[in-house]
Amino acid sequence: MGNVVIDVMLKPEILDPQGQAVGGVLPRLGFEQFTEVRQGKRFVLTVDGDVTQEHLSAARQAAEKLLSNPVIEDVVSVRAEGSAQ
Amino acid sequence: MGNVVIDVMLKPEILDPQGQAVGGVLPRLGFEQFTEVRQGKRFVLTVDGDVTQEHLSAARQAAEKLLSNPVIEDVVSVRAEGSAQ
Amino acid sequence: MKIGVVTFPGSLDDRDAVRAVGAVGAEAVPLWHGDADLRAVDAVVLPGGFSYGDYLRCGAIARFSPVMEALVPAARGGLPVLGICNGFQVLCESHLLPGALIRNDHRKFSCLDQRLVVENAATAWTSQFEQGQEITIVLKNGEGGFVADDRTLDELEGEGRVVFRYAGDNPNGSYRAIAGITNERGNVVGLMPHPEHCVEPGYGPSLDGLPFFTSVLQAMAQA
Amino acid sequence: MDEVTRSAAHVDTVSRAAQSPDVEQPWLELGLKSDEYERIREILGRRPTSAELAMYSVMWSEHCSYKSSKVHFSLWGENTTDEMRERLLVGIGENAGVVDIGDGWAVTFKAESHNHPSYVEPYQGAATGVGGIVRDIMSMGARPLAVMDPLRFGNLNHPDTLRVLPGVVAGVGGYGNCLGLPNIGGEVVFDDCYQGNPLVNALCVGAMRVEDIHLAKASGVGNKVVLFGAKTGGDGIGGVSVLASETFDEGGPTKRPAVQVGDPFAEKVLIECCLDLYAAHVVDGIQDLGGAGLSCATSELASNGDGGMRVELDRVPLRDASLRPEEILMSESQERMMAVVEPSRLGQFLEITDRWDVEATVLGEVTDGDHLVITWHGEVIVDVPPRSVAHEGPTYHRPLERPAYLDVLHDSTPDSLPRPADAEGLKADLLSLLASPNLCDKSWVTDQYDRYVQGNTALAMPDDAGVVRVDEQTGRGVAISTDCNGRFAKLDPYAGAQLALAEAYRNVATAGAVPLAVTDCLNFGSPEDPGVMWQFREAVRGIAEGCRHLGIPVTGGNVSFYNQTGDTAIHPTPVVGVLGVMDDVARRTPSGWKAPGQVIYLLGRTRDELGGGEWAHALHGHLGGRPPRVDLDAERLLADILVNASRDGLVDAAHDLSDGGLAIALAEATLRYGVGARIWLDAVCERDRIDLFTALFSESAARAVVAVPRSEEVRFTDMCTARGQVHARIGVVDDETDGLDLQGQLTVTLAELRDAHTGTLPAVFGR
Ligand SMILES: Nc1ncnc2c1ncn2[C@@H]1O[C@H](COP(=O)(O)OP(=O)(O)O)[C@@H](O)[C@H]1O
Ligand SMILES: [Mg+2]
Repeated sequence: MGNVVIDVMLKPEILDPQGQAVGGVLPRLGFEQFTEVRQGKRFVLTVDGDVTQEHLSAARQAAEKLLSNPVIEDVVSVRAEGSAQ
Repeated sequence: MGNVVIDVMLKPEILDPQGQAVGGVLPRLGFEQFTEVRQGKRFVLTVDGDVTQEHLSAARQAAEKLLSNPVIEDVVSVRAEGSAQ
Repeated sequence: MKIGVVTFPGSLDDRDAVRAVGAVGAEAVPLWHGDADLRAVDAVVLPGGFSYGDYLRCGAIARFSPVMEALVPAARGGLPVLGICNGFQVLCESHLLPGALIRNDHRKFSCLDQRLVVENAATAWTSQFEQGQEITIVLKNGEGGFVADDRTLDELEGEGRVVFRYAGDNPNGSYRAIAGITNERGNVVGLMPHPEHCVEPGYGPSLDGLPFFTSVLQAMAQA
Repeated sequence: MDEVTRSAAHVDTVSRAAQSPDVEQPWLELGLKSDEYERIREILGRRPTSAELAMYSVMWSEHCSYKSSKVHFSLWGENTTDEMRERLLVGIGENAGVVDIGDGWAVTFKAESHNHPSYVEPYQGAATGVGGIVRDIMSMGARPLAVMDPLRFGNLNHPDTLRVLPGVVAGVGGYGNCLGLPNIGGEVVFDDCYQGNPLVNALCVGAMRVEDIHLAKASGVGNKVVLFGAKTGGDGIGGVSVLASETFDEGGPTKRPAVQVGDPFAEKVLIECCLDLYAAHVVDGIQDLGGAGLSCATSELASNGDGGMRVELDRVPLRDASLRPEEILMSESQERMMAVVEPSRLGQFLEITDRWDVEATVLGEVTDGDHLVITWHGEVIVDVPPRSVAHEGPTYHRPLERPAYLDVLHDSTPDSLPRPADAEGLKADLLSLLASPNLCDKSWVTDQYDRYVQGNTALAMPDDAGVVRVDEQTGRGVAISTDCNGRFAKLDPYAGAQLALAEAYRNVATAGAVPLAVTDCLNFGSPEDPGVMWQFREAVRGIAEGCRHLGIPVTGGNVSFYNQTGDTAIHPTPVVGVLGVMDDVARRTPSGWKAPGQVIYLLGRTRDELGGGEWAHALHGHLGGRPPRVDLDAERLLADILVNASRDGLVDAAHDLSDGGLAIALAEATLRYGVGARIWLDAVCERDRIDLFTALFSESAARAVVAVPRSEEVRFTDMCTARGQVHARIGVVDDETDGLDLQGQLTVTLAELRDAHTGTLPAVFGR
């Protein structure tokens, strides 16, 4: 079994209320070193056997078509990840 | 400016309705090759200057303390990422 | 006059929409997400709810349903379509309307009696309002923040396609306090608040939802 | 794990159990007592298999068997008269009680607790609490109409409250909103006693035609047993991993989440699917899967039926293929139901589940004989008399003892607390009380709940009761309120429980509905503490006898024990829900006044009763003395007056008096629509021989304020006089007055009222 990992983030110009909220709480917990926080989504797609180029290109298509909305989001990466447990 | 990226996923034994919903549509869109989909969160924390070991260990603490709920989630990775745009 | 009301799995306000259609004397026709068949209706309402659970993004999965495959070209051809809340999100995901809806800026679901200004009383769904009229209808959602890039926003403003704007405090961080918009032709309207909850005395905060439905009856009569 | 290892060799079968009587079994770790384990052996005539042990241990747990509380439940029956039974279609003992509300409509409602899971994981704990009670209502054959959520938290300013409350509220909303069920009321109460043990109670109400009531029973030999809904995972198994690790060595699955995660979308689809199944008349018996999962569903269905049942457990669709049979039996995976279906209707049943994309699996069938037999890949792993699992668990007569601290508490009356000496002081107390955590505006919470979905909501927060339409043609519908002041119950659990009942009853009548039936959710500390057990007994007796006095039956409820942190129990918190009926809910009475010129009347008598009240608690951190006197005759009369006045159009607004007394009721009625009032209380003070402070802050029961149109004033007062209802004209609605003007005493502007009322929760939880 292998995994394809897809990362999706809101475009930088789009307001990110969740990231902002996290960013607001961190200093109160003593973490002052982070200047900004953005929150995105991570999808792990499992395939039988090893991840092939075909899997990766199918995943890329799925990411563009379904997993992200191009009006507000960017697909920041699509990659194979070591075999699952 | 540098970024620390934190990935959080639901523990494997926890029901993931979001991933399930995505997994249910993919075949209808012609993607039959994915046997399971799990959805998680990705946080990007920005720091001034390069990412140091201190940043990473602070991020790790923040991940455990605030960004994940250890009852149902795992922090699957905390890593530095090339400098931001 | 026949107005179709679509039910997706997870639609919640479909019954209310049916009731609202009946309240103005039109015939409500249930449309099923799994059938690519509009059953010869004269207009369509996409109701509120959480289609397919809305787990990925609101409306993202509904967009690919068979009924939407039939609806998108019909809407492009001029069929009056009203997207309420989740229906608005589906219209945006389907690119019948520009922009997108994201998590409320305060990150909570909120249910309010909301004041709105009608900024365009010339669409298929708003002709029975006065331009500039203030109305109060129910707003209830977790992801009602309207966003789009500046060029799109300027275009919407410039072409008079902002149909409703929030009055008073911006309840969810929508850019330029936009509550609802229309397409170039004015037949497709999407908004976050819920007119279908405001059509019966004794239920809901007002009767300000009725003109939406009387407007489309008139548009259909003229068509 | 592959098929082979999962099947035969590693499974504890009935025949193996018969041959190996001396195998050590982890009954203690599973929470059984040695005599309970012995009883199981006696019932079976051998040692139980691991699967049987799993079933008995969950079904005989406090949560499922009511073993500490059951002996007190005879009080319900003893206090239910034939007259009270008349409208009761289904009573205590089924998934939920059902009452006849007229015109062929039946209504079912019930409350349940999800306290402990909500402390561990607030969002999911609360969400699955809502999901569970909704399935209970569905399993009666009803369409769920609305939910409510009585909540209790620790100190508002404790950091843990900041973790628990937002999660719980988001969970209640996240699940209920997504199901499309309006939330029409509840409670938000703060008290230090709930710090390590918040209470998350959830109530659901549903309706059906009288002839469509369904019951949880498996009868008809050859009928199919169908499991449908979500796949089964390792959710909420907790204790069974003990069993697994005792029985099996290596190679087993490792982690089993004690937390259940809800999928409200799956439940929404399940609701619609069930309603289609009911409409098609293809369901013979039905049961929801809640606590104890399949163990409960199979044993209860079989036990309530007239035959036995055979189930092939290996057919259960799994989310996690490594689950062992005993884990499958105990899993509390959400969004599942079990139905009994005649073979000739199975095809139609499966067509409907298909249309909704709901997975349905035939697990087995109803058999003759009286055993529940469960197999795993052909081998028998359970063979038990189902009644012994579901209904014949142990019962305890636990020792009761009135706690000694009560005398100390009773002696410490609020009389010694400093009462404000002048108008300035009264005003300051009024505003602080209005801003106090328990009396402040709760919209930070309630705005997160959809109160409009389905379009049938006629009244919801912040009014006294939630009111929903049942029949769209006639407008017939129901009103519900839930209440409990735990401090009253601490001072006197009998009176406290009756005051909770009285308040909920009064709230329903205030909205204009005729009270009809009662549900409860009894939250207490450890039953092993004789003091707690005494509180419990007193509270049950209070509710049961109170109901008899009011003539409305208890139709069901829930018991939650072990609500304590260390040795310290929460205040006894018997939450009572009352349901009432209205011919046309569009005529309901809201809690605020709007029309200038209407006359304000205070109904009921005021005594100096501040013990356990909000003034002593919020302003002085004091708990002591006696709670207000209970007068159920007065409550009955008041309810009658309120209902008749509403029906005849004699009142346009009505608000009951409870926490914080008259001062808070007047402030809330003013704030509701932002319309002011002039008030004079001299006559009331003189009549009741009290001072202004007492008139404003006492919490005497059986009182309400109403706004009467001038044209109806004579009819209204004539009715009160004729019926002997104590009433006093205390003011007039006046939109020229900014806020409240207590003539000759003090004025409070609308802005002052609003600032005090609305600031508290946002200051802690943000916008
Ligand atoms: N957790 C909650 N969920 C829904 N409604 C709530 C909740 N808490 C309070 N409310 C609503 O807010 C209003 C005020 O609550 P409360 O002061 O406790 O009412 P009362 O004193 O009449 O019982 C009521 O309408 C009540 O139903
Ligand atoms: Mg009340």
